[in-house]
This record gives sequence, C-alpha cells and structure tokens, in this order.
Amino acid sequence: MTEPVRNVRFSQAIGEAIAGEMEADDRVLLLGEDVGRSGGVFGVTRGLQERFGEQRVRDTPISEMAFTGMGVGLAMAGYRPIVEIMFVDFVGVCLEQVMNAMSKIPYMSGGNTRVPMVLRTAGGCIGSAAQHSQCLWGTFAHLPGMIVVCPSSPYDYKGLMAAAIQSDDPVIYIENKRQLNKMSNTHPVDAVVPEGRYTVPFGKAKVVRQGSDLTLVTISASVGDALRAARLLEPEGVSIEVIDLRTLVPLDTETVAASVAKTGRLLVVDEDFHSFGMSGEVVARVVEALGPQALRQVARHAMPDIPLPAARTLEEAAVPSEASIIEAVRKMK
Amino acid sequence: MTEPVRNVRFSQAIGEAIAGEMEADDRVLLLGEDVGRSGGVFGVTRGLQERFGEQRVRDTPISEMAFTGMGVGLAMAGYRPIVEIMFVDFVGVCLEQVMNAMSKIPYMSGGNTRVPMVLRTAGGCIGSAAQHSQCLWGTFAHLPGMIVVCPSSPYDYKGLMAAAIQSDDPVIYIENKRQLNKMSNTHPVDAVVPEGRYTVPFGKAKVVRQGSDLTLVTISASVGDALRAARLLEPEGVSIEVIDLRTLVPLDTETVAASVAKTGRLLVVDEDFHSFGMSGEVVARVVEALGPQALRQVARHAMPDIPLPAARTLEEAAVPSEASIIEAVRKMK
Amino acid sequence: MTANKHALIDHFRMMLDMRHFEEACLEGVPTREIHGELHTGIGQEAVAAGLAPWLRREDALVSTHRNHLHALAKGVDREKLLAEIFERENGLCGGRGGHMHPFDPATRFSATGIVGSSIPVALGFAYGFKMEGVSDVAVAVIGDGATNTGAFHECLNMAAAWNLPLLVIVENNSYAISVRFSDVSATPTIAERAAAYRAWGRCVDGTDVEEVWKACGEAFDHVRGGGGPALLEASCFRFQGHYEGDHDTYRSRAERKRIRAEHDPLTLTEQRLLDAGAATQEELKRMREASRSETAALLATVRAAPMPDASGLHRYSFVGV
Amino acid sequence: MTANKHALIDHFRMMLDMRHFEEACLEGVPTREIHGELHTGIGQEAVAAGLAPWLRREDALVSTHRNHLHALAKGVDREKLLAEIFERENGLCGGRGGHMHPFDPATRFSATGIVGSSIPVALGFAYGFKMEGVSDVAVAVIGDGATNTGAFHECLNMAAAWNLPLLVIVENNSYAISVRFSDVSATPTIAERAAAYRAWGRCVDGTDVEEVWKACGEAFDHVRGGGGPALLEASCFRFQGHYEGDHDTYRSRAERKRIRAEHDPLTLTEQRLLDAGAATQEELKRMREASRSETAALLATVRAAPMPDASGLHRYSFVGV
Ligand SMILES: Cc1ncc(C[n+]2csc(CCOP(=O)(O)OP(=O)(O)O)c2C)c(N)n1
Ligand SMILES: Cc1ncc(C[n+]2csc(CCOP(=O)(O)OP(=O)(O)O)c2C)c(N)n1
Ligand SMILES: [Mg+2]
Ligand SMILES: [Mg+2]
Repeated sequence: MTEPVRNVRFSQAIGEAIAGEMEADDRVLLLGEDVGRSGGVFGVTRGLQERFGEQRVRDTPISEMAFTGMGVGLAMAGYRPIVEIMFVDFVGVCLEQVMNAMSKIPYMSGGNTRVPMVLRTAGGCIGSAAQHSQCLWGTFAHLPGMIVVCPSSPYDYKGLMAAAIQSDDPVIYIENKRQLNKMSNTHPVDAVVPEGRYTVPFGKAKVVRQGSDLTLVTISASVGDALRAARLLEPEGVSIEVIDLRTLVPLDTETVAASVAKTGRLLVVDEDFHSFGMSGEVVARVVEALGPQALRQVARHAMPDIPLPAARTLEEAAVPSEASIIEAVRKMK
Repeated sequence: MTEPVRNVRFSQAIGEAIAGEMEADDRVLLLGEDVGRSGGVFGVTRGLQERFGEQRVRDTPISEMAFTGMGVGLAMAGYRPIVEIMFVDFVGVCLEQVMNAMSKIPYMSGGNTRVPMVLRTAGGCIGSAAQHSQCLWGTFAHLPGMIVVCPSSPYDYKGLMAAAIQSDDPVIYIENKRQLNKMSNTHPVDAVVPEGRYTVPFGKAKVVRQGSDLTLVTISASVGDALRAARLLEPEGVSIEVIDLRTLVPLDTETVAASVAKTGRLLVVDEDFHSFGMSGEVVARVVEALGPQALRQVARHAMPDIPLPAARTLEEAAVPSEASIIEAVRKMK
Repeated sequence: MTANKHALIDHFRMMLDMRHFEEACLEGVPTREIHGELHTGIGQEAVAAGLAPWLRREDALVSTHRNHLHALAKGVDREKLLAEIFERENGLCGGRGGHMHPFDPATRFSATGIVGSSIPVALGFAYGFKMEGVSDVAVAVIGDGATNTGAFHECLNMAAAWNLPLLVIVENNSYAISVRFSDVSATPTIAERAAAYRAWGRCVDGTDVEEVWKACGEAFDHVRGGGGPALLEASCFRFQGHYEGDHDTYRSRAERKRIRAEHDPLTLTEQRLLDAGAATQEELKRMREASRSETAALLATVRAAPMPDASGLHRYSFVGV
Repeated sequence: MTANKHALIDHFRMMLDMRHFEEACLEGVPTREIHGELHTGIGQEAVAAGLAPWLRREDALVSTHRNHLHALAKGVDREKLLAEIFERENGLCGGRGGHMHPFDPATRFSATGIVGSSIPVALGFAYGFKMEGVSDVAVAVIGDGATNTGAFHECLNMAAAWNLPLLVIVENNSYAISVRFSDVSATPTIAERAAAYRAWGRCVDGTDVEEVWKACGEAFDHVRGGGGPALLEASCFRFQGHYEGDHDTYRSRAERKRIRAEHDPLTLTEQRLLDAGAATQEELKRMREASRSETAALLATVRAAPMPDASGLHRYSFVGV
C-alpha cells in the first residue's frame, strides 16, 4: 500500500506542521498580523484560528516590538510561541527583542531560562521592490544565539517547521515568498509532504544532486533554481553537485567541505545580499576546512549590494535565477 | 616651525571633527540622548551645545526610532544630521529607519533624493556584558546603501568623521568604547590629531605595518592590539604586515589582496562576531581576487558566536586582544 | 448645504481625477506592468481631496504604502507618478522606487512601505521648519493600523514636547489588512489619543469632502499658527482588497457591497452638487468623461515609455565613492 | 499618621536591607569585581519596598538596567543575586548575565539592559496569565525615560485592548541619564497617559513607602480583579550618578545635596517611626546595625566564591544542537 502522492502548496506544508504541533502540545501558540481571521497573507495559517481558538491563534496590531517581546515572555513562562513577522523586511521595527532577548537570554541566564520560540517570517523577491524583497538570513546568522532555518523543499518546509517548534532553542524560520503559493510538485526534489508529523534535523546540509566538477552551495528557493540550472548544464559536460544548506546556524561545513574536496570548485549562490553574509562565510569555512590549496576555483553569485529596484527589467537583472546561475557557472569554466 | 604634538582623548578627536564641520556648515546638526547638556556619555560632544545652541545640538528622549527617522527627514530637507545611537547594541529599536530609509532612499529615489546623514554609535567591549558590548559592523555592512566606517587611529577618528559629515551618502560611523576615553598617544600609529579641518577618504585601507610573512587584516581598536602583537612577535622571526581596513563599505580589497599576494598568508582579526561578518567577507574577497592557489594559509580570529558573558574571566577569554592575537598567529606557524 | 459651490465642484473634480488615476493603476496589474503588490485608495478620495487645498508647496508630506492620492494632493506630476508606478525609466524615480516608494523633492513628497515609518521622517521636516522659523507644515498621512506602532507614540511625544509643526492625518478605514482596529486597540477612536500628548485632536467623517476640508483647515490653522502637533482622524472605507489580489475574505460580501453603495465619496458629492443645484446630471457626466479620457491619454503616454535598461542596475547607488 | 506600625517597621527593614545591598555593590566597583557599568537604586528604595508586599511568587516581574531592588522585592535569593552582580560562577546565571541581566525562573524575575524592552516581555507573561485564567499579575518596572519608547505605547495598547493583567510601575526620577523628563516629554505626568489606553493610572509620591504601598494595593486590586492594565507613576530621586563613574554634571551640587537631605526615604521613614512612637532611636540604630552586618557577611561569602573558569565560555549556548 503506497501513500498516494499529495500535491499541496508550500504554504500548506508549513500550516500542517504548525497544526500538527499545536495539536500535540497545547503550549504552542501563534501570534502575528493577519494570522488568524484571514489565515495569513499567504494562507499559511488558514483554518488554525477556527480550530485552536483566538487565544492560541492571535491576530495582533501592527506592534511588532510588543508582540515579539510577548513571544519572549510567553516562552519564558513555559509556552512555545510562534511569532510571525509578515515580511523579513519589517524586522527593523523589532530586532531589539530578537537580538537582545530571544537569542541572548538562554546564554545570559546561564542556561536557567530557555526560550523555545520560533520567529516565522518570509523573505525573497516577488516584485515589491526594496522594502519588501529582502532575505536577510545573513543578518540573523551573524547575531549569535538563534538557529537560522531557510527551507527549500516542501518536505523540509514541513519537517523543519516541526523541528523549530519542538526546539528548546530560539529559531528564525525564513520562508521564501517566491515559493509559498507554488505547488509542491514544482520543486525538483523532496516534493512529497507526508501527512503525519515528522521533523528534519537542524545542521544537516543535504546533497540534493550528485556531481563531480563543481560544488554549488545554496539555500532556500535558490535550491530549486540551482537544480534546474544544473540539469540544463549537464549537456555542456559540467557535472554539478548541489548542496542545500537548510540551516545557516548551525552550518554544516563538513558536508560542504567533503564535496569541495571532491570537486575542487565551489560556487555559492545566495538570494540574500552579496557581501558580509552567507556567501562569504561559506567560502571562508571551506577554505579553512580544506586549506586554500585544496581548491581550484571559488565564486559567488548573490543579490548585488543594492536596494532591490522596482522595475521588472532591473529586478530580473538583480535576483539570482536559473538563467543567471547558468551564466555564473559558465563563467567559471 | 613644527606644530607641538597634542595629546588628546579619542573622544575629543571626534568632537573636534564635529565642531569643525558645524562651524563650517550650518546645515550640520546633532541629535541624540545626552549629546547636549552632558556632552555625551563619553564626552565626545562636550561644549557643543553651548557653542551651537540647543536646536543644533539636541538632547532627545529615548525614542530612537523617532529621532533616527527625524535624521532622515532632516537630511531630505537639506540638512546634514548626525544622529547618535549611544551604543550600537541599541540599534534594534530603530534599525528600520536605518535599513529601509536612510540607506535605501538614495537608490529608491533614482538618485533624486540624497541622504547626507551620519549615524554615530559606539561598539566594542568595556565589561558591560551581552547587551552592551557588541560591534555589529558586519550587520550594517551586509545591508546595502551605507558607508560603514570604523576608525582606529586618533588621526582617522577625526578625519573620517569629518569625511562622514561631508559625505552625500549615508554613513554609519562606529566608535570603539575601548578607545574613547584613552589618550591619543596610546595608539601605536597616527596618534597625532591636527587641530585644523581635514578628511580621510573612504575605501582606502592603510598598511600600518610592513611585513613579509603574514597579512593581518583588521579594523577599529583591534588595529592597536594587532600592531602591539606584531611587534612582540618580531623576535620570534615572524614579520607581520598589518592592514587597517578603516571602512568596511567600501572595502578596499585591492590593498589587502596585494599584501596577501606578497605574504601568502592571511589572518583576519575581528572584534565583531565571527560568523557571517567581516572575517568571512575578507577571506572570500581575497580568495576571489587572487585565486585560492595563491594563498598558503588562511585563518580568522574573532569574537566567538555567543552573547558576551559578564564575568571578566570569560570576557577575557572571548574578546580578541593583543595576547589572543599572538596566540592566533602562533597557531598559524 | 454647501458653503461654496465652486469649491465643491473643484473637490469633486479632484476626486474624479484621483479615482481615475487609481483605476488606471488597476490596469497595470493583469499586464504585470505593476508586478508587485498594488495598494489603491479607491473609496478614500475625500480625505486626500479635502486635504489638498491646504497644502502649500513648501509643506512636506510623507505617506504610506497607499500613497497615490496623497501624491496627487501634494501636486506631484501625474505623469511622472504614474510612470513610476508603471516601473518606467521616466518615472519619478527612474522605476527604482515603484509604487510604494515615490520621492519627489520638488513637492517635498515621499512615502514608505513600512507601516508607521512615515511619521519619524515627517517629524524631521517639522523640526527643520521650526528651526527655520517658517510656517510650513510637515504632514504624515497614516492608516489606522499605524497608530498602534511605537513610532506613532514617539513622534507625537517629541512633536508636542518641542512644539513642532507636525500634522498627522489618519485614514481610519477600520482595517489593517484583515485586522479590525476595534479588535486590537484600546480606544474606540484614535483622535482621543491626542490628549496623551496634550495635542490637538479630532475626528471627521472622511467620506464627506467638505467636512474633511473644514477639519483640515482647523488643523492647519492650529499647526501653522505654532500650536504644535495635530492629530486628525478621518474615518473612511477601502473599496478594494488591501492589495490587488487580496481575497478579502475577512469582510463579508454584504459588507463590501454596502460600503460601495453607501459610502462612496464621489456618489455622495454628486448627490450634494445636484441637491444644491450646483451642477446638473449632464454637467456631472461631462466632468466624469473629461477626467476619464484625460487619464486614459495619460496612461497611453506612460505605457509608451521605455522600461529601465538592465545596464542601469547599479546607477544611483553611492555618489561619493 | 501610620495605619500599621508593624507594617511600617517591616517596610523600613526592607529598605535598609536594600540600601545596604546597593552599598555592597558599590564596593565591587573600585576592585573591578563589577567591571562594567553599575546602576544602583539608592534613594529609590521606597518604590520597591512598597511594591514588595503585594507581589506573589506566581506574579512575574520584568525590570531594567536598575534592577537590584526589584529583584529583592520579588524575593530573589540575595546571595545568588549579589554573586551574579559580582560576576561569580555561583551567581544566579553563573556570572554570564551580570548585574543588568539577572534571570530567576524560581521567582519569575528577569531584567534587561535595553530601555523599554522589559514591557513587551512582561506583556507576554500577562497574556499567559489571562489565557490560564489565573489572577497572577505581570509587572513591568520602568524608568521615566522608558515611557517615551515605542514599546511603552504598543504594550499598553495591547494590554488594554485584550484586558491583560499588566501593571506598569514607573520610577520617575525626572532623569534619563542627563536628560530631564520635562525637556523631552509632552505631558508633565506620566500617569495621565493611561487615558490614551482607557487604563487605570495614578501618581504617587515614591519617597513615601506607605503611600507607595497603598497605591500599589489599589493597582494590584485593579489588575488582579480583571480590570486590565494599570500605570502607576512613583516620583522619586536617584542619589548616585546614572552609573558609577558618571560625572553627574547635569545636576548641580546643590540639587544633589538637597535630594539627599530632603528626599531620602529611609530618613523620612525613620522620622515617621519616631514620630509615631513606633520605634526608638536606639531600636532604629540596632536595626541599621543588624542589616549592615548581615549584608557585610553576605558580601564576604560572595567574595569568597570563585569566578567562572574560562573553559566554560561556550557552555549554556544552544541545548539542542
Ligand atoms: C512594520 C510593518 N508591519 C507590517 C507591514 C505589512 N503591512 C502593510 S500595510 C499593512 C496594514 C496597514 O494598515 P493601515 O495602517 O490601517 O493602512 P491601510 O492599509 O488600511 O491603508 C500591513 C500590516 C508593514 N508594511 N510594515
Ligand atoms: C533603547 C536604549 N536606548 C538607550 C539606552 C542607554 N540608557 C541606559 S539607561 C538610560 C536612561 C534610562 O532612563 P530611565 O528610563 O528614566 O531610567 P533611570 O536610569 O532613570 O532609572 C539610557 C538612555 C538603552 N539602554 N537602551
Ligand atoms: Mg487601515
Ligand atoms: Mg529616570
């Protein structure tokens, strides 16, 4: 008896994880703008308020500092809050509670206070220009004390969310807006979302495609783009190994280094800003792990260091895509 | 006739730059907590309110979001505001205006609106634990659109502040608390602060010590530590070239790469958090510029990825210092 | 009962132009000429139109994600504005800003897509005006949702403490996306919060353009006269979803229907003009037609303009380095 | 006129212990046992002491950079607290938190060094209490400076909108470091801002421990009784600089002298006890001595404890990975 293959939206995969954990543990609750009555601007939390009540699925005012801190207080009080910041771009109004409370209290308290809180937010570019298109996972990964999760496959979207909710450590979970409304079967790998509860562990990168010539490391929606690009490049005689980091903190240097040890060439693709972020860190980790002499070539392909322009023509020139990844690989040959 | 050598506090060097620019340009004004009547918690702005009046040197309430945004509005209105966020750790309450307004408006406006604003703040560790010891220059450098200045020498403290105020681009200027109360002659190089007005250009790293075996790249107060460490290591037969980056954005990859091309070995020292920040970026830039094969060894020595602990014993084990830099170099031999 | 028939006709014309402008924007959505979210002010025209006559060129206005009507009220060039919204190279910001981020130094108009963030920027203009001793006013237009942000409090406190010429106009359409103001707010009105800053505050029916015009007059008198900040709450109704594409499931069909039937400021004004004998059906119809065809011509012009070329991606970044 | 002499003696004892505790902290500064900034509550004891009797173990209290007295009021273990302040391994948080960041889950006490940031965390506790249907109260203690932060507004609005058991106690010592409240605030009092949230609000003389005690009683009655949030403003005086080492040039010598002479809650309470015949000079002296020597013993114990070993630097980071 094989389970029939379900085709669900990415948004639904997340919603199922949240529902499953809320069902299993009544300390789990959800706070955020539009998460309740409307079920979220991407429909992620649809139906949850009817099912779990207004107290556990709370529509908030546009008071991110207050409700993010409320999450911290609830976590300290023994709850497992999931706080939604609609778009990651808005975190500038409440970063304080993220960077100085949520992420630091576990350590500052000498381990006597845990903060089992999930900050859910959406990154990625869907045409809404500079203030609504950022990824910023590099920003969170630079600030110590939080797990930074950026899922790519439908399977992981659900499993990593479940893991985030079960985690006793604070977690930032960054969804990609480019994916949320898509169907799971549009993703090249791990497109099946089991109905039951399961988790995906943090800190284990996944080799989503085997290859021998080049190691392409990426995260979030770019994993799909990279896989498609790799397939299209195959006829040109380039065999690309694609690695999905899944979490930036912890960062699975081991898996990446092992691959680069084999291929000798590293390309990091990142939808987040180019400089002082993920791409530099991955390069540095690999160089440290293997020694520079073990590498033949290193390149980065990321969002340029400019505010994202509104015009589609410019946006397409800026955001890493299947086509631009192909170009980036070709440049390395 | 030689100018007699003045010995002033670092704080005074900054104050002189501000006073000089305020004198020269009445569009320059200063906003922040305690900048006026008390002259700043480190005395940087002492005497300025008496000299330039309450309107141009304004003590604010603890409303960072409002007065940072006020800086943006003033800049748009043709002023050249200097906004002080007392400690960089507090930026989480107002990052929004920094990341989505100050830094993005020049580009978003298609160049029709410039934001000649300086955000002054203090980083670095003086024993006040996790919420008062961060550097975070990596955080700002990751967000596009702002010049990121972290001076090290007394000469640069003054000259880079003057350049920041004169800049038509938005600037983050991060002072180091470890230095502010010190006398200029405690710094190993460029300790003389001329009385008149002068500027130091952005994006030009400085080779503050010549050497042949190892390129040590760093910024801010760690430049002094690195120079002292390099001198102490000389007898062991290691010749260290020390580079002060001065600004993270723009980053002077050229100067660094030229040095590493010569020495073959790169050590990045950073008082900011280790991961996803300056140290990774510098490594990646050099590897990209020279090709990995041009390097024999690469290492990073930075603040570990943990909230800074309160206890002195732990703090000393965490913060890069002269002693720990010596150790880091020895490990590379 | 109309104090000034000519004024009311002018208001009406402006509202018509505003409505048609927004409808022109709607046309850019299915074609993906506007390829991100689009927020229109359809239904809320009376607020912007009642405000417009009081605005001087030197005044500053900082608006929100729902900013087109405020831009028009401030006198931003219609073609450049529409071109920006349509992501064109000849737009106000060369297509870099887009519909949420129009900047026009000539009219001192700007906006932001982050809720609450317009107020601090307006405060900066207000501080400058006060320093200069001029009688210009800095206006922040915000939605009801923005009154629950911390920035609202910080700015009103500072403006009042220092007696700055800041006018905060709240378009209270009862919703922040799907969240009802009444479900997440401590007070039934927003204007009553002015007392916490000893500031001027009042409510007005934001669907009645003459009432808005009068209330704005009072508010400007207060602020221009050096009385310190003012908080004007205009209740109104958003006809469209929060953005184009919003399923708007949080409002019932009936509610949405009722809103359009009973609270359309254009219909209400037409009726008043007819009642006062200030215009005939025929004249009104001609005004509608004229406004519509002008806007159609504008749209055609904008559509003929080129998109930014990819080679210009890095232009407008730093000037000094 | 004292309602209850025994209560007043208890208050006095608590204030004495608080004063001596803070004085013990002062001893750690020149020795660099406390090697960062230190903020003490010397002069402000009556607020914490008047609050203490109303706090139940289940209540939560979130405090600020100036938190020691609130910790004592909440019943945090004195030795563990002092050890934490002295950066010792056996401190409340193993010396990781230090004086600005004590966390004690046993008494539901915590603090933060970021101004305004205590209120949202307290709001979280309040939300939990409301969900559970218990009568516990979440208390946020803040300074006057924190009432101008955005977090203050956001939290009071939410607490009132949802009728949460949040009590905000403001220690109004007229200064945020060097900045006078009156120079940067729209209203002369803070309590009057409660009206903007339709919340309970009042002022009290925070140097009079009995008045504070009474006012706290009213506030707790209101909040525990399900009446929603309350805002209690206690005016008081900070004797020391903002932190040890602060040159305190923003207050004149005369002002500082007058404060200590006229507004010391300990002296005021002593006088009242004497006037009421509740204690003799001799008895008061004995109380002082007893408290002082107990604290000295405590300090000695704490000083004998070891500092954290450098090998433990990474301990207490992530648990799950
Ligand atoms: C700080 C912040 N939080 C959330 C959002 C997402 N968002 C955009 S508009 C909006 C609702 C705004 O409501 P209101 O202020 O009433 O304006 P309206 O849309 O009704 O005109 C929200 C939540 C944002 N842009 N910024
Ligand atoms: C957001 C933020 N801004 C600034 C500071 C620096 N700071 C620490 S305490 C303080 C003054 C606080 O004043 P108040 O709230 O009245 O408390 P008091 O010190 O008088 O007890 C300031 C400005 C900070 N810690 N956090
Ligand atoms: Mg609204
Ligand atoms: Mg105070």
